[in-house]
Amino acid sequence: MNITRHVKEGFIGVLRHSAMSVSAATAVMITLVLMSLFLLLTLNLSQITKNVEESVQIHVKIVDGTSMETIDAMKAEIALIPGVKLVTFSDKNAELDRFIAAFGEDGKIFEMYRGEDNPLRDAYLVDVVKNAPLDIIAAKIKLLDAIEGVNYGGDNTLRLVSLMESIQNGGLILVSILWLLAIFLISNTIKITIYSRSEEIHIMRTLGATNHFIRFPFLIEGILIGLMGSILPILLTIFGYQYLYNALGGVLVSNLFILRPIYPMVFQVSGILAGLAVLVGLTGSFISVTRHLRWNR
Amino acid sequence: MNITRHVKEGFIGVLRHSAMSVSAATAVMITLVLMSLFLLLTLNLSQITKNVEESVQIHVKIVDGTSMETIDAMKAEIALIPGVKLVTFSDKNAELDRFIAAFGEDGKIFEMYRGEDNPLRDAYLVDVVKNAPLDIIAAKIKLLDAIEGVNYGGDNTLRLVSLMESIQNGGLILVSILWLLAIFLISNTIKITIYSRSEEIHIMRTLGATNHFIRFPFLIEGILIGLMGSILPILLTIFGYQYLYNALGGVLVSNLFILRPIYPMVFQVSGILAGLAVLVGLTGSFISVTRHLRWNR
Amino acid sequence: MLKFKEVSKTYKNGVNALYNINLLIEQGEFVYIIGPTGSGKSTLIKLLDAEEKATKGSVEVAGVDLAKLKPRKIPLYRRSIGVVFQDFRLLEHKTIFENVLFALEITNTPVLKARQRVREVLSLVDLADKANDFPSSLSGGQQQRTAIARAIANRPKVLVCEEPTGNLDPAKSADIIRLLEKINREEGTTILMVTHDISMVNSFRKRTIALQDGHIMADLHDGGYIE
Amino acid sequence: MLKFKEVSKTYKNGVNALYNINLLIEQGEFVYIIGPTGSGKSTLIKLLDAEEKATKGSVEVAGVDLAKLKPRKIPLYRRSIGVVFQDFRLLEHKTIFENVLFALEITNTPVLKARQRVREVLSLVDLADKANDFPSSLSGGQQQRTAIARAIANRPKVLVCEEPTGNLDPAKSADIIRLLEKINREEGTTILMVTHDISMVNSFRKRTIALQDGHIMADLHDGGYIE
Ligand SMILES: Nc1ncnc2c1ncn2[C@@H]1O[C@H](COP(=O)(O)OP(=O)(O)OP(=O)(O)O)[C@@H](O)[C@H]1O
Ligand SMILES: Nc1ncnc2c1ncn2[C@@H]1O[C@H](COP(=O)(O)OP(=O)(O)OP(=O)(O)O)[C@@H](O)[C@H]1O
Ligand SMILES: [Mg+2]
Ligand SMILES: [Mg+2]
Repeated sequence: MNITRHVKEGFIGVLRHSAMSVSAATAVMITLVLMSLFLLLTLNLSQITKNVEESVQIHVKIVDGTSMETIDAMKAEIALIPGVKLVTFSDKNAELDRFIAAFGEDGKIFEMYRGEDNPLRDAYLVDVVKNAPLDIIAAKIKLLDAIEGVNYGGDNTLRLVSLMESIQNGGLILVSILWLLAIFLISNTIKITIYSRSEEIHIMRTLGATNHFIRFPFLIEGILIGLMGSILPILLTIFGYQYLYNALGGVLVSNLFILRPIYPMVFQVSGILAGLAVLVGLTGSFISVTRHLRWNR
Repeated sequence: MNITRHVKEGFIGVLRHSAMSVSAATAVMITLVLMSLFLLLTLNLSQITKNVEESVQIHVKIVDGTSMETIDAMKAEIALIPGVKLVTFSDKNAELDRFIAAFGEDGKIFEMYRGEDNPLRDAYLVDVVKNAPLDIIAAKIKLLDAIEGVNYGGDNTLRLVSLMESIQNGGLILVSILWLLAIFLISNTIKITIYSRSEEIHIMRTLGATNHFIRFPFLIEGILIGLMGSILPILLTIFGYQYLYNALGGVLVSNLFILRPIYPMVFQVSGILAGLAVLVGLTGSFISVTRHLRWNR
Repeated sequence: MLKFKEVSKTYKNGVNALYNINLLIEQGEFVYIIGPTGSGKSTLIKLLDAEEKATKGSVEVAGVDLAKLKPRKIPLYRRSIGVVFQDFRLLEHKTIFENVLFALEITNTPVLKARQRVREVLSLVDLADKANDFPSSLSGGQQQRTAIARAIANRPKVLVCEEPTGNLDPAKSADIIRLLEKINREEGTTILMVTHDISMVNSFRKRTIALQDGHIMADLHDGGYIE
Repeated sequence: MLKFKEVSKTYKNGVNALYNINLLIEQGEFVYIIGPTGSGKSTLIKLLDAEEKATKGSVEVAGVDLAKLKPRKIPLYRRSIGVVFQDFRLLEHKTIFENVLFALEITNTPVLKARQRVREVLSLVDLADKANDFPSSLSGGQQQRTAIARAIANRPKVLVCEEPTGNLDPAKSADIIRLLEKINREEGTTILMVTHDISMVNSFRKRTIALQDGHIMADLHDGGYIE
């Protein structure tokens, strides 16, 4: 068997059927652009969901003037509630720091409350385990003695967390479906391009070429078309994400969601795209050439 | 001109090139399934975003024992803050109702606090206009006299609202890109199928058929392939959404997000899919037949 | 009337297929075009068919100057001539009946009349029993006769045949020639026939134009015995 | 040695192309197959080529029973025979050189030797100057000679030619026959030639098998003058 010959034939085939090759590569390209978009989205979503989940915290305000013993005792009690991961005490002063920090530059004006006038309360910051029932934990804390208020962001936090999770799950399902569809689309396209070559395949068979001999150059063509189709999506992935990342300053809407760093993600995604294109181009042409070979004697 | 003849020819064309037609229709099908998925998602997202935005509320607790005059005066003051749409007073008792309601069946146990023992406070429920700066409004309310606490869900509400909005915007952009890509993919597929018919087109031209005469049956074929490819996506849209809607009980994750009603949305989406398929099938074959006609004398 | 005036044809790859051809064929003539392989016979036909454009000179058919013919007008022109191609050019995915019908549909022949005419020409070339077969299940000679039936279906003013008997046995060949003679005689159709079949040229004598290397070598007005 | 034993062939659409054919052709013979159009000549060739299977009876070529040939073995078998098809079957997207080369690549001929052989056979059929053209820019006769060159490139034991001179002028036809005679004589190749060209059958006398409606009508061992 002469591999050089087959590879050369594959290249010639792509060139001589250029209109067809370009069309097929275009279809591959479009499909991969979609794939890339969704991969990048899902990867970022999973990152953001993790951020959000980690930032969920119950804020417990302590009645003014509670003794240190009670504070420590309650802290221990809270820590025992199922679902609670960590309880941190934060005194009035620290609370004002957090308050001011939350407002950024504008927060400075609240400095005047520092000291005796501080209207804030000592507080516990309660971190919970993943998927903990925030509302129930909050209600339980509220039943303790010297608690002035419990705040976990209410329904909206529940909503946010569950939304992020269902988006992430939905995204995963979607990406899996997309993989299947992309594979189907690409191999279907390559199948169509080979239909128009059935005459050619038939003649080769008539001349006494073995199936293997006929198939090999088509496999190379499939790989080439796949590769041709993956160039633009890869460039789009690398430079497009880079551009977006920089344009958005690495975050999605005002610091709330942190995007995934550019590297190495874009290279990983590019690798997946190229691999997918080659694999599907290869199998697509394998299947359809084989089918034509089976029809003929 | 004999339209019946051309339409009949179109049908015959699809039948005689059945393998090709099926392949092309499959590609159309896959593309439309994607389209349907994204249309349904975006439509629901915009609905859910609206729900979330409407449910954003600032909850203001009033210091126990504040006089009715002060309460009314503060209500008027809050109403004057820019961004505030509506201020509603809710007394301890009403607050307990809300509290209990929020816990559903489990909430019953809190009934024991009803009456004198009620640990809750009178409160204002502050509705704000769309996109209002929740944090700033909350801070301004907090500076009033007899306010014990202000709660808008904190960062997580901000996050949720902005996330929903950016998802919705992103979704719109994505769906627009998808439209373009779908159109491109479908017409590209039909283009490829017509390549293999170039010999046929050339012969017809040689026999003295006008471009119009050659083209018409191909347009019918394009429409038929489009329609064939849209059957499954339409069925999937109608029955799939119905099934999901019923399986989820009309909501996405525990009452927080209400899904769009099944009707008439599924029919609208189906109409869009069929229309798109026909339109793109038509233009795809028009463009590629015309190109073949231009190449030949 | 067919008129070639100082016609030359050079293909894109530089091959000179015809040099300075001058030729006049009157309406109603029956002319053989002979010549060795590669001498430019098919090229001559392609010029007549407006499939190729002359590089130099002018080709005129029934008053139409083919060089000046707008692409939009080509279909209309082609309906006035019938061509039997060397490679048949049948529509693979249409039956024999539909292949012939197609030529009549192009000219907007009413359906019933068209179907009637298809049956008529198919029995003229002795293919009535193959009407519903596809070209791929026909023998070479049967495909060739389908091409002939299609070319004559519209009763064109000019009929051009490339080797219409190349795949036929002598008996069938003679049948076809007699059919063409009848069409020529009864309908006044101008007939140009490219052939290699010297024995036929010798038995059915007609004006014979001999090409060689793109030049007209001989133009024997009464036919003649050619070796 | 070619052996047909009580072979019948009925196509899927019910057409009976061959009836009860018995035929024995020795290695090294040169045989004409003649017969009117549609008499089953191409079908006979398709059986030999293993493109179609006999409905009844057995076809044996050089000891291989074609009915029992596994699809996987067909390519190997086909390399031992060379076929010139009525419709040429050239690979449209390969040049003339590559078309002929393809037949040699199949048999794993070393590259240099293969290219050498391609040049050799192309000049045998007088097409050396068209080596780099594509089939579409060749005349009918030139395409036919390409098909001949491709069929003989591998020096097959059996050479089957369908109308190898159907698109050639008498002079070129005679050249081709002389070429085939030389191959037959020098390499001991069995040659089966389907033809309508009675004048050729008459001038180059060989064993002649006449088919009619799927039957063997005559088997003239010394050739003969046929009307
Ligand atoms: N499309 C083309 N492009 C380039 N060269 C061509 C083309 N068609 C024909 N030729 C060349 O022009 C010359 C004349 O070809 P043409 O087909 O007219 O010959 P012909 O007389 O019909 O021969 P035959 O009897 O073999 O059919 C040949 O040398 C051929 O190779
Ligand atoms: N694939 C096929 N399917 C059905 N019928 C066929 C097929 N091929 C040939 N036939 C029929 O079988 C008969 C014999 O055909 P064949 O091609 O063998 O004739 P032939 O002797 O080669 O004729 P010609 O000289 O015209 O080429 C014809 O009637 C033809 O219509
Ligand atoms: Mg020619
Ligand atoms: Mg035949």
